[in-house]
Amino acid sequence: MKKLLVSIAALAALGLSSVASAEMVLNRGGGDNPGSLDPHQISGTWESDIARDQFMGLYTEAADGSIIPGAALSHTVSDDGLTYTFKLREHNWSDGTPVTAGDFEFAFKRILDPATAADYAYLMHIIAGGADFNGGEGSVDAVGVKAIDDMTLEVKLASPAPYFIAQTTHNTAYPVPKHVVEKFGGDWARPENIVVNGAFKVDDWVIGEKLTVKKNPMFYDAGNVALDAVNYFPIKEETAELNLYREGGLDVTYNMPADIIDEIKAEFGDEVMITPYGGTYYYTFNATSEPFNNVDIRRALSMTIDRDFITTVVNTSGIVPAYSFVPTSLPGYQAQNPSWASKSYDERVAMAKDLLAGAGYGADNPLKIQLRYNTNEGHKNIALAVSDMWAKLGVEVELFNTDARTHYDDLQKQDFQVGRAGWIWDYPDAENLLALMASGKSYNYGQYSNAEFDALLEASYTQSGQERIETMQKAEAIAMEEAALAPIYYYNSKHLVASYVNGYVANGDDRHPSRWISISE
Amino acid sequence: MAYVLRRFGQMLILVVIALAAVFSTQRLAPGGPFDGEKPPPPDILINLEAYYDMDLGMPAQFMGYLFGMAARDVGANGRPGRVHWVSIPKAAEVSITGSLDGEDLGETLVVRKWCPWGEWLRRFVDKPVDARPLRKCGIVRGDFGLSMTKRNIYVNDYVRDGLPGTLKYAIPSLLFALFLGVPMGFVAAYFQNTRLDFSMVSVGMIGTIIPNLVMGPLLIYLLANQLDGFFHWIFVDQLEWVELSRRQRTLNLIPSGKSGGPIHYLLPTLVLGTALLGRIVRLSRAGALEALRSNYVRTARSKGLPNWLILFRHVLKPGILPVVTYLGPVSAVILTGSLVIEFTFSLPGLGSQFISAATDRDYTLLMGTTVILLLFVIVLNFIVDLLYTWLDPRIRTGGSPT
Amino acid sequence: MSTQSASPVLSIKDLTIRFKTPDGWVKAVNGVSLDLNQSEILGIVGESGSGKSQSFMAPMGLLADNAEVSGQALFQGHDLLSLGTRELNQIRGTKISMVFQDPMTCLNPYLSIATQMMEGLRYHNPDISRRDAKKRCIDMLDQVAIPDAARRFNQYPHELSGGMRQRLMIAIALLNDPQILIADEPTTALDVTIQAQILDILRALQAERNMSIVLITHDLGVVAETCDRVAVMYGGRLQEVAPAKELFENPQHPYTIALMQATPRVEADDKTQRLAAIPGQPPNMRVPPPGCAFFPRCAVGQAQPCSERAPELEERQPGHSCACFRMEAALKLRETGHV
Amino acid sequence: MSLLRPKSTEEALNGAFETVKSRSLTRLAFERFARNKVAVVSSFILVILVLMAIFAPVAEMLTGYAMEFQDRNFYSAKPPNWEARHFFGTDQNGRDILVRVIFGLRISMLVALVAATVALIVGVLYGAISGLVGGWVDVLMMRFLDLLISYPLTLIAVIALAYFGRNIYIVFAIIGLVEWQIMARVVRGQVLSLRNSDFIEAARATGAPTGAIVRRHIIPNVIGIAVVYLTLTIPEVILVESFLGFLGLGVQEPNTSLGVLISEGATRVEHKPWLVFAPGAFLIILLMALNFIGDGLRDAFDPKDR
Repeated sequence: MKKLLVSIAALAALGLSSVASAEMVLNRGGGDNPGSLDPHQISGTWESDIARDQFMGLYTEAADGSIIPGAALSHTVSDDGLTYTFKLREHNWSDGTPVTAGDFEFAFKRILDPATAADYAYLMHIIAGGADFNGGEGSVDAVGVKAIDDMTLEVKLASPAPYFIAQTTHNTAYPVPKHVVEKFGGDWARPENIVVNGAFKVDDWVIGEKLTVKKNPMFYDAGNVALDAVNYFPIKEETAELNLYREGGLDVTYNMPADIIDEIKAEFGDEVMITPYGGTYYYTFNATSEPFNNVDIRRALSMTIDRDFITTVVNTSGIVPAYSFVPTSLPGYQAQNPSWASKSYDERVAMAKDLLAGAGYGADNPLKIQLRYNTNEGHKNIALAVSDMWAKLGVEVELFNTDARTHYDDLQKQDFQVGRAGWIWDYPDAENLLALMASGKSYNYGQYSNAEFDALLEASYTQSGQERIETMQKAEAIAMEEAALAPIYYYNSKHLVASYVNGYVANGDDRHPSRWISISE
Repeated sequence: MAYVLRRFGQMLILVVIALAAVFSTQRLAPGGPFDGEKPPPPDILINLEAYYDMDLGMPAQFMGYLFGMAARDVGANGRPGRVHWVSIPKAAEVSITGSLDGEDLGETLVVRKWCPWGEWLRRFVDKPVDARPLRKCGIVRGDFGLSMTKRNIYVNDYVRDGLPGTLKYAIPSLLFALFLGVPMGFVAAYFQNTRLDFSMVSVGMIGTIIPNLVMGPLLIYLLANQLDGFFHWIFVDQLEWVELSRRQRTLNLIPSGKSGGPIHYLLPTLVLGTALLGRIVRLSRAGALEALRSNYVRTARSKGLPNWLILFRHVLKPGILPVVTYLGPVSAVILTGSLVIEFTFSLPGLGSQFISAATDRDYTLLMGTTVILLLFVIVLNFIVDLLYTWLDPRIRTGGSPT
Repeated sequence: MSTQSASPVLSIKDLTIRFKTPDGWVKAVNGVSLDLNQSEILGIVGESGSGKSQSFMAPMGLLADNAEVSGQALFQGHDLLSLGTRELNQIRGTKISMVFQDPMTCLNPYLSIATQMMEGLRYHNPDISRRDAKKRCIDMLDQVAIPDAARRFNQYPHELSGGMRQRLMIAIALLNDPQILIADEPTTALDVTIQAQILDILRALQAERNMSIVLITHDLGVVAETCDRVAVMYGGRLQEVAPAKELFENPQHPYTIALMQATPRVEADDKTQRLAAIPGQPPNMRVPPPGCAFFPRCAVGQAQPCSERAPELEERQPGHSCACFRMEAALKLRETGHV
Repeated sequence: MSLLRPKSTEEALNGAFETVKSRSLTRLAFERFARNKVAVVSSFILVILVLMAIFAPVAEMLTGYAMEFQDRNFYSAKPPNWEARHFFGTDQNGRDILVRVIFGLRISMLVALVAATVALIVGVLYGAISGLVGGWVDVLMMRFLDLLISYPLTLIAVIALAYFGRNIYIVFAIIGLVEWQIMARVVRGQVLSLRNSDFIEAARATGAPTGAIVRRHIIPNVIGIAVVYLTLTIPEVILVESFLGFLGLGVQEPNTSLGVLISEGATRVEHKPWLVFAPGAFLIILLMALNFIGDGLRDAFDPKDR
């Protein structure tokens, strides 16, 4: 018997996970394969996580997500709120050359340059001349960004934007090493050529397996960066990620299986971190086609979605029911709920039946609609639940599920009746969400259009401070009352964070730069 | 030798036909590579399509994909403008065949940067050369182009990193199925219609019947979690031989990024291997039965040879023949990756690219993966043919296999 | 010519073989007793299905798995029928070896001739060196008159003609100097000219090696030329056993007589005479008749003794025994042409 | 005058032995199949499954839950509980698993049926013609097969579903398209070895047209191997269907198939094992039955098997 036990022990040792190496290494769930390391040519949150570790914008985030000075030490704003002047910090690129205001000017102009074809360039349309240049009409000189000298950068805005400082933390506003981009062109961001000014620099990238970033010794604050290296593992399937976390292979996960939250909480207790995330999951109605151009139909359908049932039973990951489109977690903004939001569900069902009857739909002439969603377990569950709720109204619902590309392509072509969609703010400001309901916008899938709403939104661009917020709140109230779209719940970010990981602080933007993270034994 | 050349010629034609087929039909699929939750606004979309030369006519794009497009001048508004085909004749002097409508070559000539002969072209063209990125170098020069959804990843990168990942679990699975399946098939044939025959076939059948989708998580649950928990309980809690924190595992069967040791490929091999096992057992059983009933085995018996020698020498080759025929095309599909295995065990590999290429409408990746699968199919068919001639001498010496 | 007194090399005693099939038992051989003497060529003659092949497959252990065998087959003091495969393998291929009917399928198409020859030789005497073994094989090929033996040695079976393949089979069988060679219809699949060559080779080798041969065939011509002694089988039983000359000159069993009359004779005076075919069909071995198996087709058979009891094999003259109740009627019929 | 007096046949056959009944190959095969106990039990099980699939609504009455009914108090996958007549528990959306499995069985069997017939008809014919005709036609047909196998299945599925709408028959057509390729290759291999055997030469000698040769000579000989492959193709087909379901390109909600049910339950085998047990058990029973029947048929129809 002894001999058997010894052999099993030997076998066990073979598979022993690696002895804790001297280096402090963090293993993070990476979500998906990053498409590129060039901060101007990425659009996914999993890609911006990696860019955030490699680059540092004028301003950057602290561990808790609050904005702190980054490449810029300070900035001054002109009284008309249009001109920002930034004082840069003395720091170098990872190849030793100093970071200058010229790099920022080159970067801002590069992302707006049509040839770069950056997906997210529209975020920088706030810069004077940016929209025209990016649209191919204006010339590059008209763009309102200029390096006064090596250490000062002046940026002119098209219209006052209190959120501009927050936006400088976004990867669209990251600097790029001018001398490297000019030398390597499109290939400058490949691991062998890339030069960064952030806390980490890519060391090795095996697509589909692992992307490793090592501490950048030239980083100005390298001394306080605890981690020596970070491994990103692109694991799309949540259950596989969960198994790997349980295996000790991951210290932090990118996501969590939503339908077994209770079991996971039971197993991992306080390692589960669920925080509200700046975004809303909603159904959009095709306002250009029958019967959804009729406000009553839209309101009837929106009010009979039992959001409490969805957020407590269908999806138990602690998501918050949404009645307004702008998430309640947005600081300084009072979310506008439609009038029926305060009524009990049964009252709402009765109201809805009258509205439907008023529009000529009832038992004899049932309303037939097609509810579209893209292939995903969560979307399917909610769609089934909603179709059951509407069925109780006498509405016949046909579910139609396609892959993501077809889904969004049809939404943009208004080839749908009711479609599932979601929007996460690019920067914490209501305008970024309300713009989705302005008429004519490409993201306004349902092409809802209301003159008063558009006017109010337009006006808000020229205002600032509390007055601007009031205007936007009035605009949202109109849209919500007219059920431009049916918000269902506000997103939340779900992570499993091992107990020995500190510096991974919950925040509304779900941004966790590795710079602040350390591992205690 | 002529035979090999002919097969090589066939291969080239096949690759071009396959590419043409996929290229022309992939645009039929609704939606494009840039549709998504946050699609780029219209004017950005135009830039993106220009970046990938999707604004050109279909034939031009296909030519560009096959032979590489060297130069595209920069339009007035900074947008990529007209195409100049730069082809390099043998004598290596530059001839620009695009029509320049009388404009002198004064514009900046945009040169392909990383295509090997890009550097070379600079020496001959005295104009200031704007190293504006150009995308393609063409399949003829071994560049499968830039992925449309992952802006900085080339299809070549996917293959360079994905293929080894896939082979690491595909090859052991194939070998597992072969080295277990064939003997099982022989034993089943030798003890035909006995309990042993029945049990061999049903053991094989387990793999084919339980889908990979279920077998994966089932094995993870049983082996990686429960069994591991059991070892953990014994060695760490009871015997205290090994000091491990609760979170560290003893067997560590699940591939964790940290140590990609061979033990991590045990579970995937079991899953994929058993899926193949059933088929191979059945096929080698049929082949072996055929041989055991033959006269030449009776002759061998009359020579007083022991059973193991008869099985090993006389029955081996006819027994393997049907398996080889079957494995030809099938192993091509397996060697290029199985999405389910990669998905369940979060293994790197090509399998997921095959599927995501189609669902993401990543046209260049789609064409790249199709060509790779086709190359595998052709090469493996060729190997099967070679195996055939080795196995069945009658084919080699012109006789017909009776 | 052999004499009766020499000790039998192989003696089969009361051999019964039956096969278990879904439709019931098939009794292929019931109660055959026969001795094979030293350096004698014993011919076994009978229509197909008479059990002639099965009788000698049994001692070699080559019967199908659903066979059930009783009786004895004594060889050098062992009863072959009761030996296990391991012991039987010591005898098969070394002391007794076999040649089969269809040379096209009896050689493994996937293996070279060299492999198929050497394997028998080197398994049974492991200490032989590769070179000696090869030399011995090539010598054997020469002995069976295969031209250019060295080149043929490395070829594959399909590259040889039917006749050459049968010679190869014989060569393989004789490699280990067996005492007994069982030839199961060796010439049936070959045309006449090749047949003669094969038979000459068999006779030459038998004489030179002083071994005994069992020649199973349905061709009386082959038997007449080659065999010392002949046993006629019908319906799984021995009907008549006699020295070859004696059998052809003085056939006593009605079946043998009918066989003789059904065979074209070179020296027959009136060649235009129609040959007499034997009416009826061979017996269905699933339900063997209680009496004499030949009774339904027997010209002289009478219901009384013939259909009740199977006649025993009695020795009429020295070395010539026959199993028939109606001996006199058969002889009278043979002389006068009618009963 | 022959020496022997020919006996009259009646007299000769006076009950001495009964003649062997002549039976056609199919009767013989049927009898041999009937003796194979396992195959008979399997076909019995198959009949039960077919009946369950046809009378699926009965299951709804039995448990009182319609297939798409979402039981509010049994939402997000509750384990089996007998009082509420959820015998196999409920799925993520509170729908009764027993009822969904039976409806899923219906679709999975349809998939198996369609794919089997396509694989048999197209595969065998394609392989037979390619093997028999030989020459450059054979090379052309085989290379076309190489092309087909490398063409991305997912792309075909997306295009077909986009242009022909989302009904089930399109899904069947897509699956059918995939599975006959292996059958064709195998049948070709078999035909190649049959091609120069004597009876084909003889048939050719009598001037029989290729079609007749294929129908009368090739197909009966190839049936054995074809059936073996059929038993291999069917599990493959059901897995392809579940794979399409997994990608959202398969069967549309609210109806479902065994494959889809299993792929949904697969990742939850640790926390909610009942999600995958019921569909898994049914699928395993179905496939085992089909496999054993296939074996039984193969052994029964194999002419060489005495």
